[in-house]
Amino acid sequence: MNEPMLFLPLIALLPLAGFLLNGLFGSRLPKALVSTIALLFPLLSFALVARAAWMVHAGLALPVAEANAPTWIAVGTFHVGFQFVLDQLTLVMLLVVTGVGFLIHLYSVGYMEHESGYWRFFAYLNLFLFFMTVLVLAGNFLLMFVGWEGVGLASYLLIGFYIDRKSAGDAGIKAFVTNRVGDFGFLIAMFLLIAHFGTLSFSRITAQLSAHPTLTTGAATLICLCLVLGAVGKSAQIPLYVWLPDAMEGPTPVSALIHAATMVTAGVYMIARTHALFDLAPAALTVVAVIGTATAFFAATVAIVQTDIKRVLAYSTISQLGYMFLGCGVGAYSAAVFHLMTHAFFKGLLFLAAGSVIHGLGGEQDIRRMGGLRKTMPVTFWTMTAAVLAISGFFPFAGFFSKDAILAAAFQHGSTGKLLWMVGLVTALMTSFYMFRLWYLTFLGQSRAHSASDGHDHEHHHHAHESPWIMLLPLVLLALLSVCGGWIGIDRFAAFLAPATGMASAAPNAGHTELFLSVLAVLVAALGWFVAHLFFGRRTSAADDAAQRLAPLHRVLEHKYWIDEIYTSLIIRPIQWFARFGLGWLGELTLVRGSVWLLVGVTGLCGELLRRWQSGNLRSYAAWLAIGAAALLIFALAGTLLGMNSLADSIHWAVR
Amino acid sequence: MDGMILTLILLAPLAGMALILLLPDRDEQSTNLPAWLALLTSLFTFACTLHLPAHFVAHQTGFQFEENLAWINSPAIRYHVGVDGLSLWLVVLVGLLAPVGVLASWRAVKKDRKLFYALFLLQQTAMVGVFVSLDLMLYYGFWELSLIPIAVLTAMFGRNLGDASAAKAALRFFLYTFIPSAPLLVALLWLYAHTGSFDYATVQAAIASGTLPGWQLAWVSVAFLIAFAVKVPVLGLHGWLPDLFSEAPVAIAMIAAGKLGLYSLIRFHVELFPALAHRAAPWMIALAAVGILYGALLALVQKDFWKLLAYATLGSLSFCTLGIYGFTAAGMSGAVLQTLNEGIIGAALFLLFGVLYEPASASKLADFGGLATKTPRLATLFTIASLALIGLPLLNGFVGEFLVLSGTFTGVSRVWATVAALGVILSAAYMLGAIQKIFLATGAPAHATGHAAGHPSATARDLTGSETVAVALLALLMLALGIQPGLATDAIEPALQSITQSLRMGAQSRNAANLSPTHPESATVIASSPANLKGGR
Amino acid sequence: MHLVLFLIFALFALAGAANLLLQKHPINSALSLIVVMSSLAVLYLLLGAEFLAMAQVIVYAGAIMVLFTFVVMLLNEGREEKTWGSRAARTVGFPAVVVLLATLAAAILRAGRHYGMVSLSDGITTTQDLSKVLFRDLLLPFELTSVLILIAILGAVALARKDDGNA
Amino acid sequence: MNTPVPADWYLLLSAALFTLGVIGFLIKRSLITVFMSIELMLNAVNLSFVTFAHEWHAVKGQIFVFFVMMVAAAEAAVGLAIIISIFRVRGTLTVDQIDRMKL
Repeated sequence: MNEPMLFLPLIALLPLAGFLLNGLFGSRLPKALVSTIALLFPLLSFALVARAAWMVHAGLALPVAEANAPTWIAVGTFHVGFQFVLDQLTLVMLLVVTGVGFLIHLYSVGYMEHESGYWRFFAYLNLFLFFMTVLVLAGNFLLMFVGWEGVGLASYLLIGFYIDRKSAGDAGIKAFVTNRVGDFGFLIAMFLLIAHFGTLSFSRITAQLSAHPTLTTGAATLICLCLVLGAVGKSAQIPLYVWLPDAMEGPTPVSALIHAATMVTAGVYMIARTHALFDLAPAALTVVAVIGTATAFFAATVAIVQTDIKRVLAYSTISQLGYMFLGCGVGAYSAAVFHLMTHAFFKGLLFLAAGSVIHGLGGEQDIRRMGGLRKTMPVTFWTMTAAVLAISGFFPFAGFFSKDAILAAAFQHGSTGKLLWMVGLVTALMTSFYMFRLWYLTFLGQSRAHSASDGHDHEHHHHAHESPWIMLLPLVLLALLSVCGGWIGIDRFAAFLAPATGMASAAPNAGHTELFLSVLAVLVAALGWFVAHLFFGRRTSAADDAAQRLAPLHRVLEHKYWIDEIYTSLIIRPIQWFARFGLGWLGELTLVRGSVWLLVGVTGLCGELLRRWQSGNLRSYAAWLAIGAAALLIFALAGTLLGMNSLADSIHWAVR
Repeated sequence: MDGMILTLILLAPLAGMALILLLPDRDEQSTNLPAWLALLTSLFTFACTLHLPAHFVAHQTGFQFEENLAWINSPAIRYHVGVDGLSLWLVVLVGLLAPVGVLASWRAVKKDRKLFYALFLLQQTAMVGVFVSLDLMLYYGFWELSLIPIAVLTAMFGRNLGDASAAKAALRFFLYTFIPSAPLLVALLWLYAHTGSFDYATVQAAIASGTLPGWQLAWVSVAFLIAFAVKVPVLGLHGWLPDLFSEAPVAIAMIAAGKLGLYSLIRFHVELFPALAHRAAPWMIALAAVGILYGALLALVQKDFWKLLAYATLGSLSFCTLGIYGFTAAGMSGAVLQTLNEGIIGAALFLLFGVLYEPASASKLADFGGLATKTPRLATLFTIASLALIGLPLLNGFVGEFLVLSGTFTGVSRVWATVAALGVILSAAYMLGAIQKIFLATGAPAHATGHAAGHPSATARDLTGSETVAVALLALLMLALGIQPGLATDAIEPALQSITQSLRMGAQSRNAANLSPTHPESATVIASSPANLKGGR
Repeated sequence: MHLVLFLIFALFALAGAANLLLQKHPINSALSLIVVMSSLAVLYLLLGAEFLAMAQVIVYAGAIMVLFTFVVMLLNEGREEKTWGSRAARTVGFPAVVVLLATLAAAILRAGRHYGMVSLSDGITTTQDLSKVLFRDLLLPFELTSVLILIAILGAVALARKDDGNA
Repeated sequence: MNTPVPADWYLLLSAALFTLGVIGFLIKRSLITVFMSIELMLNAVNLSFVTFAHEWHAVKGQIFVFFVMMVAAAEAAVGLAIIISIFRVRGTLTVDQIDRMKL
């Protein structure tokens, strides 16, 4: 085959080179060189992706599988290679990952300027890009798992970047371990796939499925549920979402790149990638849809009362990921991926803008102590506004198109679909509300740095300043994308993706219903804005009143339903107690170590008895010697005495 | 050269030992001459072991580099050595670990250096001997010999000599591993009495022929199994492990567990008694799968890093056992690979923990904290080794675990494989927890005052140049084996083919045995049928 | 003649051995041991082992016993003290001795029927015969004994040397 | 006149001497006489060696005795040296008082 020179491995390996250079030598290089390296390699990678996109545009047929992929594991009949495949889905993901990734790298140069461990940060960031590109380029499950675990590692390293903060380390571990729970599901799914297909290659599995669909629904459901567990872990869905809010301990660009734009969407990508399996397992799809909807709703409720700007955004991310799951669950994979893409734009932008705010305020993250930043940070304000409008789903911003596509698909998805759609719509209302709450509290009104109850640190607003251009440039570019990113339209997008994700969602839309739903969605978003305006825009005490009137509810939301505490006391503590007392004391001390001590004790006792025998008195030795000699003699001469012939005979006789 | 290389590998450490013992006593305190000699010897030996893979004919079953000389005529004990794909890399591993061990002891051993390094090299010979012996009695000799330096060195150079717990740990280890060796010897003699030979192939053929009395043979195999299972150790028989890890000198602890027992399980239990191994397999699989969880759970709550390492090791060794007794091609390859991995990762972790432990003799996790900035090289390499241990893809631990688990899942039991896979979650929790407690901020109030003089965090040092090189090489090895496991598995697979072939025979006879459950000994009886005889040999 | 000689020297030997046990002073015991050894030398001669008889006199009765008497005199221990040290020696040792003797005697008497007679006219093993075997077949063990004796000398010197504190 | 003697008489004498040696080991209290008892046992064994050598016309039986003498000489040298050093440390040769291996 005419190998189109796409250099697929290079797309992944370039960031790896950046990681190695910075990781090994970064501590000794000047900052400028570190950032050059860190920017150059992702940029080259992006350039390769863009070139590939251009070639596709020019008519290159997809998918393109790399020929002669090097072998990784080959044992018996099982064979897995480092195989990279480019298809439409991968191309979209790659554009998002490397494009948004590069912008965030650029932004980080400004944001991390004054941090120690500058080189380390960029090395990790490049490492993340490497694993993420491997994840999306992978041609088989195992290679995908490499990226899957790898991004988890990069996420762990970056969350715990501030090594002098215990909370950062805790959050990193929490993220990694929670992800591992998901990875467990992924592993089991892979084993099931090996058992059923004997291969882990996407193309072979798909081919086998289409050739003779022998896979039973039960088996497919089992596999898919395991995969869902993996996706739920990575994409922070119920019940494994708990790590994502804590992950905000990492530097803000990390939150933007990993915990909003790219890594957390890997679960959605994975479901879209394996849709051929999911299509055989409607039950699993229902689970996905229900999980997604529940998560979207649940996270949105929590986001309403959060006061930390990054936590609001974190719960918002969880909620939006729930939408994507909903999209996957109702079979609208392309809509989910579409939302994934637009979400990457506006959520990345939101985080970067939030970072810009935090940066400008010298580290302040509490929105109750912000306000009035519209004038001091105009560029940030306007880009943020674009993002808020986008996420709330106002026409013609990007979020409108993608969210609308998902909700429409849900609406058309049978009777349960209607219910899911309802919940989704309510969630949209809340989304709009909390985003505008954030917007009002941060940018509008008067500065509240002085009115804060404890009144610590009055210095912020004297320093409040707009961020440097290197941070603003990504903001502006992402804002443009947040505005225009959806204009391509779901129909064209779905048509492009169809070879990779199937045509299931691209049902002929009933024009009137579609229009009605769209209008409804915009109205709901507007309602959300309006309510937010009532509560926060006019600086009445309405918000506090409401909070007081609904005190129990407010408390529940404020404490995030005490989910963390419940997990700790119902899962983590019992495990620790079981390990410490059940295993450690009962099993280990009494049985295992006990048996050793018993053995040693018995041996020691025997030794003690024999020691007494060894009195040290020569004459008693002589006596025992004599009796030993007598015994040996009798033994040896028994044969002679009994009439046998030889010593050997008598020994033989004795042994028998 | 090929004919003598194994003998050279066996003799080189002994020669080094002799040289060290001949050194004058008086320079003991001032110079580190014994360590230098030991290092040179072990490097030379390592170079010799590298000759093996370089000239090994891959994809060929049977033993290579064989040497078969008459030694004792009656009883017929021969000096018969050779390696196949199974033992090849283990020999290299022992060769590799010896210089690492010497480096790890460089600063830790301060007195009686001559004795320490002499015994250390003796241990190396014994371990290589275990891997290359093809005569059962010769094997037994090396097996016993390998136990002694561990016990002696632990008792004499242990960490807590003051309260005599080192001596106790040494005694426990010695008794616990030595006592099962007695039935092993009896079993060996029984085999000799019934086959007239100690030669591995002869005995194997005799057992396969099924002419040996059945129930006695079953007991013989049990004697073999227990002796090895203790040495691995398998769950339930691991009582010596935490003690030894806490007390033994680093260089000794890093070689005490795993390799010898696991290799012996494959070679002298599974390959020698295929039919009986089949009967033991369900138990061993259950023990292994539970052992993975058990080790991980206990590692999770340990407060002392040696103990943590001990239970982590128990977990990863259980992976090997699981793979071996799954009898699947993938599982066994994974198990052998995992044995190598455990050796490499364990060595790195032991060396690093040793560096942490040495300045203040502190091993409580809570005593450390915030070392990442102070000891960056240590922290980086420790993180890499930990990630390899918990099975991050592209590092070696993952491939082994994956092969074992997938082999178990697809070929043996989905339930046990799932149970074992749960260990994957927990391993991340305890290793990352350890990293945090040692290297990252702990947030504890003691932290502020803790940097007073004498506090472990204050006295901690970073790796020296040679230590960095050693661990970095190990880390590279982890990466290389993680990306190209074929480096090792290509040689391992043909060796395993012959095993799985004999196992298939065992499976046949087991199935036949299952048909007549009233006669438990019928397994061997049926294995003796002429059809099987022809099929096997 | 043979019978007479045998009886006389056998009696000497037995008496000497008994005296060894009965005497309280070591020097007397040593002297009775010399009697035993000398009698044995005669018995060797009766058995035709002329070289061994000479060696017995020279090495045993001569060199070794001189060493013994020398040490006895050097240490000047005097008479034995009367102690009853070990119960095991009495309760286990003496029955064992009885069993030992009984077994040996029974075995010898039972097998003795097949043995021949010893008379003065039997051939004598000359020193030449002996040395032919010793220096041809057993040269290496013979040479090794010289090493053994050398080591014994060194050992004796090392052990008996007075401790000066820095040895 | 030339009455032959049965070979087993020699053997019986050897057994008797050996037994006396054992008894000596058991009852003598001075280390040095215990040592003499050992020599006595050795001599008793030598006698049976020589007897068997005569009986079976085997020169090697005598050679064995020769080696025993060599070893006995070496043993006597070392043993007596040990006795001397024990006496030096303990000041006594009574076996019942020397029942500790450590000094």
